[in-house]
Amino acid sequence: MRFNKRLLVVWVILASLTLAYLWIDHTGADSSGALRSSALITPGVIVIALVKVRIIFREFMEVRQAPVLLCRLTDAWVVLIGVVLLSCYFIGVAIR
Amino acid sequence: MTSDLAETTKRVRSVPGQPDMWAFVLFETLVFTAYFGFYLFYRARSPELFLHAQAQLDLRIGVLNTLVLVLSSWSVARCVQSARAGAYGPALRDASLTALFAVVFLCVKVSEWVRLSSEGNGFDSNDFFTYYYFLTGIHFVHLLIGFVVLGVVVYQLRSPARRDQQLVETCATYWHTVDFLWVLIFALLYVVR
Amino acid sequence: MSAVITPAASVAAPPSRPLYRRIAWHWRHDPKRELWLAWWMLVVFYSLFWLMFFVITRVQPPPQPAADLAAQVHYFRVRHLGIPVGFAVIFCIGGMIATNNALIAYSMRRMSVSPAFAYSYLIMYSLSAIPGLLLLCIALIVGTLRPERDPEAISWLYDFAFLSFDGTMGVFLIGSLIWMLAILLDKNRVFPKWFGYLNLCNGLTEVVVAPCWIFRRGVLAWNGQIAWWLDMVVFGVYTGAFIYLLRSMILREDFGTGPLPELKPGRPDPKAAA
Amino acid sequence: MSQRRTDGELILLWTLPVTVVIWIASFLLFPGFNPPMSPTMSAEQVAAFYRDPAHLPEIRYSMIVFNWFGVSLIPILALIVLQVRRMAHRTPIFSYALLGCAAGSPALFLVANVCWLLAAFRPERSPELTQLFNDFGWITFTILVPFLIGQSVILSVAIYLDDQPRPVFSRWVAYFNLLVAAALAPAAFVGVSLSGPLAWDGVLSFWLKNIAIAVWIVVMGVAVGQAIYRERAEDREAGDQLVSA
Repeated sequence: MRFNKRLLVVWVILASLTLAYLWIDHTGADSSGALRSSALITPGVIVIALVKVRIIFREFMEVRQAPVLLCRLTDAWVVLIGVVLLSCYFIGVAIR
Repeated sequence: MTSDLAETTKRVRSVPGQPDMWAFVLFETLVFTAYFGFYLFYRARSPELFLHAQAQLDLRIGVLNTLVLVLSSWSVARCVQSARAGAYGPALRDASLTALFAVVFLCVKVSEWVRLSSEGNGFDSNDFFTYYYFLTGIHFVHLLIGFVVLGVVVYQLRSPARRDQQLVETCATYWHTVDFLWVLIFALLYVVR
Repeated sequence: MSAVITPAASVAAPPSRPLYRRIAWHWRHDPKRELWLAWWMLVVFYSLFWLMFFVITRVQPPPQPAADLAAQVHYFRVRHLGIPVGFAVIFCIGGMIATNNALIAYSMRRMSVSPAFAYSYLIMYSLSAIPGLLLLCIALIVGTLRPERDPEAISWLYDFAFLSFDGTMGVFLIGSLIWMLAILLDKNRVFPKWFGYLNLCNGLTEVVVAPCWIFRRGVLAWNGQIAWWLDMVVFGVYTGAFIYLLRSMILREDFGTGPLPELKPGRPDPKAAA
Repeated sequence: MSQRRTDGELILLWTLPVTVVIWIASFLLFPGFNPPMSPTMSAEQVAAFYRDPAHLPEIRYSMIVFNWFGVSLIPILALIVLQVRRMAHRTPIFSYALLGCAAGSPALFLVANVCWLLAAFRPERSPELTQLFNDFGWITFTILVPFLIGQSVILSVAIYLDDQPRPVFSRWVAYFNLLVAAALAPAAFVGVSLSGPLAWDGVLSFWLKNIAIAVWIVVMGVAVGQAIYRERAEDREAGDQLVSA
């Protein structure tokens, strides 16, 4: 059952990346526990989410074993999502 | 299950499921990217309002839901591999597990909606909650469609006369899309500052 | 079905030029002339539709739902000629909607699914023209009719027009799903499966547009970036795709009942198996 | 060609004269049609029109009758669709398109009908609102032409492409339908002005349009009747031959 083991490892990685958000959230709050806006956390959170998306693409959706074109395409999409999200955020910050 | 790693590397590299479903995945992802872009843009323009409203959300519920949905994705992935290896019994079991996790997700989601709206945070309360209900709601619709898709998987697996592996993989691809869209929605709604 | 009359077997190839002679040849001899006629009406309809709404009447992109009464009255005043003339053209050509729907219904009749799909689509989209298009036009024409009318009444017409247009969702949602289901079940390969899934994307935009009944400002209002602009992009992609795919369906049509033959490269029009 | 079932078609066909009589009677009863109300009436004049105790029952009863019988042309359109199906076409596209047109005009007419009835329901309402209902009703009534134009044009093309030795309809029916479509088109421009030939009481928008509809109903009633009787005669002949053989 080597396959299942690999999928299990994938799930554990995804779960720990999810749990990492709890830690980020903890460090993101100030001493009184109120939320603060942060130009550091937002890109970090987005990048972690995209890493998870790419893992889901590669492992769960079996893009790993798919033709190279699909690998490139999904990678391009991950980059595209990242660029769009970050630029929307920073443009919003800039023209605020 | 007899397939092993050596065998998979030798297998011809083929697109999982119908390539047509991948067109849907990529197109729908673009649409969601646009939703997210608008959200982040307006969020960056009035951070105080969004932060204040976001504090009403319980991050632990979001984390729980993400774990549950990733579990369901894992089940579907196992279901596909079992079906490929001809183990239709375990494949059916995994498909039912997927549906079970999805039901848990839906229940948690609905209870969160009920809690928030009873606290006075409705769809039109403020900009953050508009995006919150809109994004979780449209994702909810995708998940409901996902139940139909899982039904197709079960229907395919149950009779020896059907068992179309390509169709099973197509459906699984849809399910994983629902999963990774949630991963993005979760990060953007619950954790982004 | 209608009686099929085999065209004269000795039909020569169409003259390549001039253009009017080529058109005349197709009009007389092309076995697919009914389909081509419907397809060209589809193209003409969508071109005129775009021209009338965006250029002549300038009622799309839609105005602000949050505009005050004075701005709403002004909106009608500056369009007092564009709206009646532009929509008059829409009303003259509005019947073409029926041929569009007939062509799409025919595409479903060519599939290996029950005729119920074609009939459902035909009925739904014929119905949809009234709340989804014609009521908007009528309300806007009535709004421009008397600029001196009570601003409250003009405001009611303004809301009625744009909400009936954007907020008519069910027929398009279920209609898209019907077409999707027919394509996904079809074994005759009339449409590629990805277009079936694109129908789902289009149907989902009808879900997204629903909040226009709730919001007067923001991205989900009737002129919002998500509820209007993004949905319009999806609709544009969808419309472009089905116009192209209907064309290739007609090219591949063999008037049989089995799978549609694929187009052979270099031979754009496979001889109809008449 | 398999023989289709034709029982009852004659009954549907002969409902047409009844429909025509009822429509003409209601048309004459509605005080807004004779003469057509002027679009230049002020709000007070429109309100006075609906408040007039002599007008009120006429408006209500004529529009209630129209509400009952407004859709009764649809069976005739269905008969026309069935004749189009007999034509020598390769696809059912024309009959689908005609079916798609059939319900459009009655539905728009019902919108106008409801507006007029609403205006008459509470005539004491503010004159501004009564005028709004009246405008909405009149514009909708005048501009309901798109599906009528559509079905005339589709029918004429269908007849034109009916390549067989004995076509279902003769060629002149096609030209007649094109003519009717042209006569209906000006009514679409009703919003352009409140006076003159294009206004809703004008020569083009009211008289030409309504006369064209009336002539179309009579002529197409006769044409489809001839086609149905001819089809039945042919079916009988075919049946006799089958029996004697």
